[in-house]
Amino acid sequence: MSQAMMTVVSQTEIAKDIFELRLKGALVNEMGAPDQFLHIRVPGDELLLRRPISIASIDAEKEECVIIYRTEGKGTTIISKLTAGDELDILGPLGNGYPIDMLEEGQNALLIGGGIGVPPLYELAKQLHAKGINVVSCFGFKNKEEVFYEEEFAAFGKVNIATDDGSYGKQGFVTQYFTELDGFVPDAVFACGPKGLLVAVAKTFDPSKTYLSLEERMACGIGACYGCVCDKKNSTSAYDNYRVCVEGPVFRAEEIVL
Amino acid sequence: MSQAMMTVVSQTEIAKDIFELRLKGALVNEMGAPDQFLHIRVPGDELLLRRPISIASIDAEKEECVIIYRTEGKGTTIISKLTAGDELDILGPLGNGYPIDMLEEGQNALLIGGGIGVPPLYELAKQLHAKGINVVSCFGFKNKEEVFYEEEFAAFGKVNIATDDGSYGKQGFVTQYFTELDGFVPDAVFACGPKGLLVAVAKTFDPSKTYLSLEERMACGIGACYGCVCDKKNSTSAYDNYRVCVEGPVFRAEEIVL
Amino acid sequence: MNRLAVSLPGLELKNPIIPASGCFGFGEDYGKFYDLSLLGAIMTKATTLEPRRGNPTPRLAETPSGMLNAIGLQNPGVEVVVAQKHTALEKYDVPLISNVAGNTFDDYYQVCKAVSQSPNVKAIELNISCPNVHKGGLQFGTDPEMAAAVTRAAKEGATVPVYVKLSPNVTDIVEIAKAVEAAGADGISMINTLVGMRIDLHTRKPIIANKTGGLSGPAIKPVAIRMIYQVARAVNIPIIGMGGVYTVDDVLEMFMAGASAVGVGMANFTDPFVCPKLIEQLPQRMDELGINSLQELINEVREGILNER
Amino acid sequence: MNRLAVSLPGLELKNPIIPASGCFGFGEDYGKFYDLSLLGAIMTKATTLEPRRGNPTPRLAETPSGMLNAIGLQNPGVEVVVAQKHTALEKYDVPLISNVAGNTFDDYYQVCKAVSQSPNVKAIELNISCPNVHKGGLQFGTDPEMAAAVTRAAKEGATVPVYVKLSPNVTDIVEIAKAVEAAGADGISMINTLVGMRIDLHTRKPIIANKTGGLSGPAIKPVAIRMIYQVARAVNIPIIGMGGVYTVDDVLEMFMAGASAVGVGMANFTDPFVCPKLIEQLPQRMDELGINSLQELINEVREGILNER
Ligand SMILES: Cc1cc2nc3c(=O)[nH]c(=O)nc-3n(C[C@H](O)[C@H](O)[C@H](O)COP(=O)(O)OP(=O)(O)OC[C@H]3O[C@@H](n4cnc5c(N)ncnc54)[C@H](O)[C@@H]3O)c2cc1C
Ligand SMILES: Cc1cc2nc3c(=O)[nH]c(=O)nc-3n(C[C@H](O)[C@H](O)[C@H](O)COP(=O)(O)OP(=O)(O)OC[C@H]3O[C@@H](n4cnc5c(N)ncnc54)[C@H](O)[C@@H]3O)c2cc1C
Ligand SMILES: Cc1cc2nc3c(=O)[nH]c(=O)nc-3n(C[C@H](O)[C@H](O)[C@H](O)COP(=O)(O)O)c2cc1C
Ligand SMILES: Cc1cc2nc3c(=O)[nH]c(=O)nc-3n(C[C@H](O)[C@H](O)[C@H](O)COP(=O)(O)O)c2cc1C
Ligand code: FES
Ligand code: FES
Repeated sequence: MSQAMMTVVSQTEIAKDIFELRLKGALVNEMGAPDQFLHIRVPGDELLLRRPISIASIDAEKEECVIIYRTEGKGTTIISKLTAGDELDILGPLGNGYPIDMLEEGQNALLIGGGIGVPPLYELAKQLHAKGINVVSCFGFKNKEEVFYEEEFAAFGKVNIATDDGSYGKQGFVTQYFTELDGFVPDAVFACGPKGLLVAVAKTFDPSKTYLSLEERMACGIGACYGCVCDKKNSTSAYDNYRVCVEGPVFRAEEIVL
Repeated sequence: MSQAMMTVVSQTEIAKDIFELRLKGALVNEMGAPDQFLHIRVPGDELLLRRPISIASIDAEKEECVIIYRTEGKGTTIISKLTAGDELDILGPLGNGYPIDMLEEGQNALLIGGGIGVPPLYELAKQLHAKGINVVSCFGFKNKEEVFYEEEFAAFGKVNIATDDGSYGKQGFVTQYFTELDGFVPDAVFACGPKGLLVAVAKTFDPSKTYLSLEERMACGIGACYGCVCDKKNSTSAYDNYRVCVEGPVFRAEEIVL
Repeated sequence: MNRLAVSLPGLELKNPIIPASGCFGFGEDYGKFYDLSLLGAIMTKATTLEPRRGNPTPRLAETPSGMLNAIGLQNPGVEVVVAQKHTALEKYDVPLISNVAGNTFDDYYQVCKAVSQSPNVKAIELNISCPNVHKGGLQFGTDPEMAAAVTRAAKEGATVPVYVKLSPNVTDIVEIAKAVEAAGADGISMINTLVGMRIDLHTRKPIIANKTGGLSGPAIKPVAIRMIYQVARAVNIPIIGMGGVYTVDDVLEMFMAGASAVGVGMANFTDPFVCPKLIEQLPQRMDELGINSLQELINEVREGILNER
Repeated sequence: MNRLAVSLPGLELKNPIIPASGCFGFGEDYGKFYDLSLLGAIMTKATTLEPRRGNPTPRLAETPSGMLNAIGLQNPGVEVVVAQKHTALEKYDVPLISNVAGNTFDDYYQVCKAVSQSPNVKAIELNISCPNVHKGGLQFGTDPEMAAAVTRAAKEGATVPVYVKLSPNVTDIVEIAKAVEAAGADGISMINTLVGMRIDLHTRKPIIANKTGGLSGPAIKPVAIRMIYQVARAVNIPIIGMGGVYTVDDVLEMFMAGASAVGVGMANFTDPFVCPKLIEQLPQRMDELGINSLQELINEVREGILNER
């Protein structure tokens, strides 16, 4: 974890309001676990809080990484205007990321993503695939326009897509695939997306094998301000909880109260 | 007076920390009197008050004008980074500018400028010269590095320069030239610069023929907020004063209390 | 139906956008940029009994996302205001809310009486962030009893509804709001500026000649929203909200906190067209947020508040 | 001579830069970025008698040039703080200023007594912006008598100097400052956050779960400067200034207003290295402004104030 400037290699709008930003810099050497995140200072002095964005993929050889984000408000909109050669002040990599060590070759991993929760799963899929683990992905998007990275994930295994309006894949929630996995029994489930989706995932799958990536509003991003906490399940202490930025963003479903 | 976007044609650092910015736009058609000013919105949403900068010269044919400014703080520093093609949100032209109608061909005009008070006199010199009025200029700068536009003014008449450290022209205040005008008796005196200089000018020359350009901190720039006032000389009213942005920035020395 | 119309005591407004007092003079200057009839209303510059010269300069300083001002209530006095300034605005189809200031109860009484005479003055905004000469310069607006007393004096003089403009520089704004409501205020306008200062590092002295100045702009918006939210839950009279409004989102945030109309101050300096722009942009943003009409939004927020009780 | 050294009761600081309470935890996290011995001192996270879980999330929201927080004093309680957190910082050559919070006089007494035991705790910062359970939740810091009483309770427990941290959410901060000085405070720390709110336009509810939050950052700097300026003219004990410090110019503006050291809060979130950067950049800016040493600047400002009287 350090603070450093990274250089924009390229930026592409890969779906409606969804941007893929490729960054280069020595910080990449510190990146490892899938779904760690970067805490990004928005250029200009107007916005003072950094923006947390997950690392979507890492290319250690080229010292490059990719982040994928949706333009939500002012900060991401400003970042989306950057072009090759621009610099970004980055704090990272932060957080713990998805664990994969507990899985062995030939085992099954189910990836579940909703909207902008999909990209953080990409580096995970890549690493799982490289390890010989079978990957099935279930992704939900709002509509066809916002679907992205389907092909990229298809390189690692089957991809099931649902859209809210049925304009692509099945119509409705991605949760409908949970009962139609055709005998694919996951040894681990990895999910990232809106809170409602995470709650559904936690209810459906074995909470000791289910890994959820949380989002909380963050200030410091490094554990000092206690702004981003999440309650521990069965905590006996009167004060204890997890800081999403340090102990998370990924937790086993059995550890936390959603 | 309107609000409009103007396009940067070019920007040059013409002396240490002094920038010449050429702007293009239909707003130029409204510009006339020398030393009106533009109220410039600093790009980005960080700085909310506009910056008042005088118009240094006007090229009506090309729909271009030039402003010259020193990087003082954040706002002018941001503006100094603009390059050709960038846009600026401009409110203007504002204020009254120097009058020249009272002068006739063959009469004498003395121009006195201190530092960044020099550029507003340039359009004036041009217009006076075009009218056949004899122009003599006396300018004070901090040091050689900060001297600019000497040649430009020399095209219209004699230029006397003083620098604080004597690195160019005479050493000391520009006021020393006031007694060495070699028989040049001004029919009008025009001054722009720091308050100390204006006070000296007002004391030396006939206050009914001396025109001073004032600076005050401004908010609206159009007369609504009463932030930029200056006291009237011999005002009998309990509330009346001048608004530098509307009734100024140029006043006859006999009208105001410096 | 006009989706932007809002209705407050004395004020049937075609839209809720009102230039805030002191930031718009008596309209004449902005009238050169656009038709003032577009506006919901105009809050005029503070008017006092006698003419006032105001404070020495510098009167202004910039601050992060805001500014300080210490104009000092410069104005030509109520006689000239009524005879010249109000009448000059009669050509526009826009109600005036006359901002009234003073140093004594009698000042307030008399000015309220006088400005009420102008046919286009539909309401009074009582600026109680003024030092009370009888109480050693303590502001009227910082003590509930004084605030109530000055409200009563104003109500006696006024023949139009009186909106009391609350100062945020208090420990408990709810207490003041309740006091002025009990004293007969028809509405509340809030917030006035926070007291602030900037120091020049070269002279080591305050930049503003008056030393302190009033802080306005987006910087104070969270304080304004908090106070409007609290006061809306404590009184039954309507609130005109202000403090840092720059965008339609800011306008709607004020409504959701509990305001029924919105004042726009500093933003006029950044963009002289901000008020007509806000009026133009409101409907689209309301569509996006599922808001049929502002009056409906006011009612829904109000119901929510009553349900909380 | 160390140009940056400043001397305050209990605190001989190598420089005046102090991470503000709640923005730096107990140092361990920022200790991963740089050597904490560089700092003038560390103001630790609020410590209470019993462990506290704090408020539900969201606890944070961004605002123009600032932020809101409602952490709610989450901390493991004074026992763990003294046994683990303070000792973990002993490896650094940096004095701690322990931020103490509570809901009763006895809370303050006991926590002050306990934190005084840690050898590296050189002073206490008394957070009196806490609701007093005995007075229906009214904050200790908003009433001069209560503020004085809690100061006395703290002084009884403490064996190190006590700096009382003033809340800006009051009508008259000078009155509170005088009261705590009379009650034996060794210094003042100011300002804590302003109470603010943001509303989510989609849910129409406050973004922060606790509804209101504390506003900090550059937005509040003009209020901080004004209050420091006023209090410095009313008391004889030193002030640790804070509120929106991001740059060396902000640091020096605080000194010119009357501070003798400076707390840095929100800026740590924008730039984790802000404190060492400020320390590094101070000398050059002092050169430009003709300031030989900070202690000399403190003395000159102090003299200026005494001459005004
Ligand atoms: C660990 C983590 C990883 C994330 N990874 C991604 C990602 O890979 N791609 C992506 O598109 N988004 C991601 N997000 C969400 C992303 O941080 C927000 O969309 C972004 O901060 C919005 O900033 P803004 O200025 O555009 O919006 P604004 O609404 O203007 O932001 C205002 C403030 O709210 C905060 N905020 C707003 N929305 C969120 C949110 N959902 N979560 C946390 N803080 C928020 C901002 O950080 C800022 O402080 C992640 C969030 C977290 C906590
Ligand atoms: C009518 C008029 C004409 C001017 N013409 C020129 C010109 O042609 N060239 C030039 O270099 N400068 C000119 N100035 C001064 C120029 O406006 C300031 O230098 C500039 O606003 C500084 O902005 P900043 O953000 O760089 O500095 P900052 O110090 O960061 O500005 C902070 C605030 O103070 C105000 N301010 C700071 N200095 C001045 C000043 N001297 N006068 C008025 N407001 C100030 C700024 O507008 C801003 O609101 C003129 C000023 C006036 C009033
Ligand atoms: C330059 C200026 C002058 C002001 N004059 C007055 C005034 O005369 N009377 C008054 O009640 N408020 C006055 N105010 C306060 C505003 O009306 C408003 O309450 C405050 O600025 C907050 O709104 P804003 O953040 O949109 O500016 C003034 C504000 C500014 C910036
Ligand atoms: C996240 C956060 C937590 C805070 N926690 C505390 C606290 O526990 N005790 C306290 O006295 N002040 C606390 N504060 C207030 C700061 O110490 C400081 O007084 C205030 O933020 C103003 O400084 P700033 O503008 O530099 O942030 C907290 C501030 C923030 C932003
Ligand atoms: S963001 Fe500060 S503790 Fe997580
Ligand atoms: S700047 Fe507003 S009146 Fe001149």
